[in-house]
Amino acid sequence: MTTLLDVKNVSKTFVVGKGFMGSRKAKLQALHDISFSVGEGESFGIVGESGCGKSTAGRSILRLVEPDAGQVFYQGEDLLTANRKRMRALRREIQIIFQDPYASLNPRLTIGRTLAEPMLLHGVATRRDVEEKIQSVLAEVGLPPQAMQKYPHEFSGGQRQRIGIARALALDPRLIIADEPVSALDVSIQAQVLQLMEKLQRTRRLSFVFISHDLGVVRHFCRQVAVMYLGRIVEKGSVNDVFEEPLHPYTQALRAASPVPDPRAKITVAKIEGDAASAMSPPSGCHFHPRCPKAMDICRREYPAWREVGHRGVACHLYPAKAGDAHAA
Amino acid sequence: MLAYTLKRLLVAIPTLLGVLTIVFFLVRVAPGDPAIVILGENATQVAIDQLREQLGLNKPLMEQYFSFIGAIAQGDFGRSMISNQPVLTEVLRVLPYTLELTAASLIIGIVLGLPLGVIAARYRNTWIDFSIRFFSLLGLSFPAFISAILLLLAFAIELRWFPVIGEAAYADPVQRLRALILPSLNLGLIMVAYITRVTRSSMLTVISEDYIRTARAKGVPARMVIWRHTLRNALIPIVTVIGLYLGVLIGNSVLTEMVFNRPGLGKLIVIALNARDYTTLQAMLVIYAFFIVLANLITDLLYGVIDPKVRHQ
Amino acid sequence: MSDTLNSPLQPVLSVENITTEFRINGAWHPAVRDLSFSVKPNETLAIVGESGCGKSITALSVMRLISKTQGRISSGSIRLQGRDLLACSEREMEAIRGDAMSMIFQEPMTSLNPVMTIGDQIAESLRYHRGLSRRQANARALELLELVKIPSAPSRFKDYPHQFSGGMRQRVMIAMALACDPQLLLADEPTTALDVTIQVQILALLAELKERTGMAMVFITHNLGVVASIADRVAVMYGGRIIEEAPVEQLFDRPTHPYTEALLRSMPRVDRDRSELHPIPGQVPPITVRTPGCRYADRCPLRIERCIREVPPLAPVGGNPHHTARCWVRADLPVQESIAS
Amino acid sequence: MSAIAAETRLSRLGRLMWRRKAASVGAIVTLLVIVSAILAPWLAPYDPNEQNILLNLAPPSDEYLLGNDTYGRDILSRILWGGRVSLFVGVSSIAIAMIVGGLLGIIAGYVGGRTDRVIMAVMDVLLSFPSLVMGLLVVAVLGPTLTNLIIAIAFTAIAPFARIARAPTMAVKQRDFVEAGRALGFSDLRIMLVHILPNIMDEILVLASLWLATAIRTEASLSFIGLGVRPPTATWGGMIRDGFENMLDAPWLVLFPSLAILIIMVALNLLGDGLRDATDPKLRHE
Repeated sequence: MTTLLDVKNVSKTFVVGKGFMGSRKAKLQALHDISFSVGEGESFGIVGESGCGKSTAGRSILRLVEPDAGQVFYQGEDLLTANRKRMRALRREIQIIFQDPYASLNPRLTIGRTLAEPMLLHGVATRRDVEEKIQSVLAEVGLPPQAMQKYPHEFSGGQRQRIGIARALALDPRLIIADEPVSALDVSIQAQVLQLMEKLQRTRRLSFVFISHDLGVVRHFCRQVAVMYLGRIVEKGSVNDVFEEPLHPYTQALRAASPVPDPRAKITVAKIEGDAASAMSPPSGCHFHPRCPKAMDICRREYPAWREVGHRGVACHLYPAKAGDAHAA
Repeated sequence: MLAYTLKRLLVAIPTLLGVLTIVFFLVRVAPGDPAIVILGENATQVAIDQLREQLGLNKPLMEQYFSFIGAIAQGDFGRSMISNQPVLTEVLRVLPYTLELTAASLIIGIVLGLPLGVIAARYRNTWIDFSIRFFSLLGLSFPAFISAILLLLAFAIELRWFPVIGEAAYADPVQRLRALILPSLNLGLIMVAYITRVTRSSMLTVISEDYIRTARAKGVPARMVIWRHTLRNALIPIVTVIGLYLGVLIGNSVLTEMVFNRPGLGKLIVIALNARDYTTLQAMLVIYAFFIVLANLITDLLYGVIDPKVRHQ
Repeated sequence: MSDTLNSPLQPVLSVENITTEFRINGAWHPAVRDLSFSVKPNETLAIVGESGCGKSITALSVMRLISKTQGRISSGSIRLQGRDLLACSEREMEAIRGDAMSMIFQEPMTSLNPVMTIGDQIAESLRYHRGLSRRQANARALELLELVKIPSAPSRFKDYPHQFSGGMRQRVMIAMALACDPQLLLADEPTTALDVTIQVQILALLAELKERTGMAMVFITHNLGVVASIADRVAVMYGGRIIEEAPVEQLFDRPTHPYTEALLRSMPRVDRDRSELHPIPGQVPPITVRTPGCRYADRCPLRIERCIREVPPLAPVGGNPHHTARCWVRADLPVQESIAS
Repeated sequence: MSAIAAETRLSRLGRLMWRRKAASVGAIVTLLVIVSAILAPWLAPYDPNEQNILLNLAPPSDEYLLGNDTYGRDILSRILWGGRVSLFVGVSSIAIAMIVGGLLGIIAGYVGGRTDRVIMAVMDVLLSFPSLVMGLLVVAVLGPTLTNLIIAIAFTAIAPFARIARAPTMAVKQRDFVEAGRALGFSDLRIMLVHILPNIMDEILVLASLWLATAIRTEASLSFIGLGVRPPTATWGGMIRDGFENMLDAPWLVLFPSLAILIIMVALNLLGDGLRDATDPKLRHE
């Protein structure tokens, strides 16, 4: 499998607060040294809880958020150093779908206009054949041709999510960043949209970076997964390995806390106490140590280096580190 | 809270500087030579040159600008082009009249407007609400000089309840208080309309908040839900509108003072306008702006009092 | 748990045949139809369903918090320990809410009053319902904060909601709800807005508090995983009706109504390897659409003629009176029921 | 239950009346005033500036419906002509303020950062002047011509429009469809004009209808103070100013133009309220 996207050591710090006349600007480290790669036709999952930086990671790839450091190689070309013109051309290749089906469509434009605009702007379609192209992409996501004349408010949440997918497909991309694409939907609709995305992955040979807080959805849709906590990747590997036998205590807790529809697997005992710390003032050493049941002395002092365990990687002092293997990704 | 106050104070400084700059250049673009305005068309060239020298009009513009700012910073607002009196003296003499008028109308506005708005919201879409909204709409529609004229016609001229008095009579405190009633009612009732409207809409916004449902779910009596939970949260936009309204209030006070022939800043500014007394105009605009900046500052501080989130910033 | 099913205890809450309607464009449309259920002390009934199924409306109906200008409970009865709530005046309801029964909500970020300290907000209901002095109320409020395990509670007593995280705010909500030792707690999606690691903590806390106080709990959620963790008994709602009700193990072992079954099959599971998902085709009909028969009929693969014409009754499944479903195809035919009764 | 139903039916009726009727009455009256101002040359029974010493302060009569002023001019004709000035000044100044202020607000809200801070600081300065007094000074300095009046009033209304445009721009900018536009390679200008502007137009139009009332009021107030369009051109404020001296002998000199101002004010406020309610998503779903 050839690598399509290779994210290397990307970091991003946000400055929050206005910082007017001497007042202190607070810094929020949203991403710290994030590395992962996505193969052609592959779905790569990023899981984590709110504020862990998973959305920022997705947006960094598209440069909707400009990273401070690192590289994002798309087919060997660094997106972060691409000039404006080149970036515009590359936007055809990488698209994004969003969580909130109500906020992701312009309420003042008909679906036809929403889909036509990028096609015409990028020359994917001409005025003459644009309608035909729209019809075909609508059919592909399972919407009737009459949808063209309608406005977003005339559709249900699930249908809007299909429209959002159609818009992402308008430019015929090869990689899609899906930021919690089914989180706002009811379970039964969730499955419809997931099935649609699976079909598209097969027929169009699309690659996905699939961001979600729902381990079940990620397990279903992705083959590889990275677990994030407070701006860092703490564990990475194949979905089966990571969810069947999590290595990092945080992944273990996350897995244990994820509810399953089986009354015999009740989860009314909390594995970890306390809240996640704020990304503005992450704890010293390993960011997870205040909540970690297995915390050791070294965890308070030193952020654990990345280490390979079998086919997986994990950032945890519990596992032996190989020397000189600090940031292998 | 102290840091917050200091920060607000610091923000006010550039605003005031901006105000001074605009006023300075606005007056400088006036056509005609101020010296000629003061001395009249028939003045000799020598006299004009002398006055120009005296007023500093020969200096380069930027130098005039900085000396203007410097003077204001020291509290020197210049002298009237007409009476040659310091403008500040003249302003301070009539300021109490305007202040008492504004304060009285502010009190009327808040004391009547707030409860009316709350009642309209509580009985929303009933006839109580519709009547309150109707009167508030009327209040919003009246230009201050028209309502002043109507009040004057009805109560001072037809009914003779509140005779219009000359400036000399203001020495008598009873007379002065009586003379305050009509003008402050005029300004106050218009203000009631504004406050009622914003209170109503702000209350309605807050009533649909989740925490109001929480309060009801724990059995807080309906009255207390309105006055204890809703009103306090609804205050921020109300305070904002009252703060912003000061600008309108000042304009309306000018008109009211004119109609009721009342001493005050408004009358002063109209006299200065008719006499083309630019120094006075310039000084008064700065003073007005100063009051508005002050009001904004108070508004910001009130935000801090009302909203703990602002306080903890 | 299952021993509570057969216990002789009287139900704390019994809801019978209530219909709650809303006015949309001038016409009344039912959001909850002919709904009945009951909860006993120390029992947790989970009401589960997708958005728009009427589960939150059910809780708000019990609390009588449906806005008078927009909705009404047009029939049925709601009894809290035998007292008919629909006959109570608004003033009587104020005395009951927060005392004999209370409710917690989904959004911890917006459900607390931003300008009151959390201490005041907890003490408030003690002062209204128990007539405690400020000092007494504050002392009890502090105990409650400790009960819900807020770290260093005394120093946080005078803090405002924005100084708390979502999970901590939900704990404060629970403390408020439990202030007057209610017999019934209605929890409307209390963990939906929280991260899963926090969700477990809140679920554990609620389970523990229920055991300790013996209160009855109605837990509303859309998440079948959460249901499995917390419920003793489950009612599945669809289109304003309960379509299946059973003890939790039986529901997951033997989902009988085609909707319940489909719902379980459409959920991606973290404990199973990539498996085939079975989405439910179509959509929930909007409440403005009237159907004479089963609301699920047009999405149902087992649909027969009768489903479209007639609403099925809640009938026992396999002769088990504790497991009921509204289905002409899968539940015991009501003919038998009518013969039996 | 039936008591509740009756109460809600009544209040619903009231609400419908208020919503639909009041707003449409406002719209119709506004339209009538505009049409009568446009058609003033044909509608006015007399030349508004024709003096007739014999009719000095004549009360309303069959021939001169609203009476005559100090110079014996027909008040009805002058009110009709005066409406032209008020409306022209109001509409032009609000159009200018809407475009300038609206664009500044959108730019400030969309670009953010330093641009935002600079624009809003300047707006704060503008808001620090009481608008009527600012108008007074501008007209006094530049001279009381129609153009200067428009400039003066527009000047006082720019900052509110900038503010009202900025807040929803920032809200809309957060929404995913703007982000999607960026991901699709749309230019900033395109995003601002095609994707943001139509979504904030409601707010701007509501403000415009309410500020049109304010602008007309300011124009009348300036004319009343003596800084309106120079006589003998008829303006409503100017007519009231002229009539003020003779208020005791001939109150119709003041009353009729006052009534004209009030009518357009109430109509515009009704219209603005109706628009606001109609566009408020929170109220729409009741």
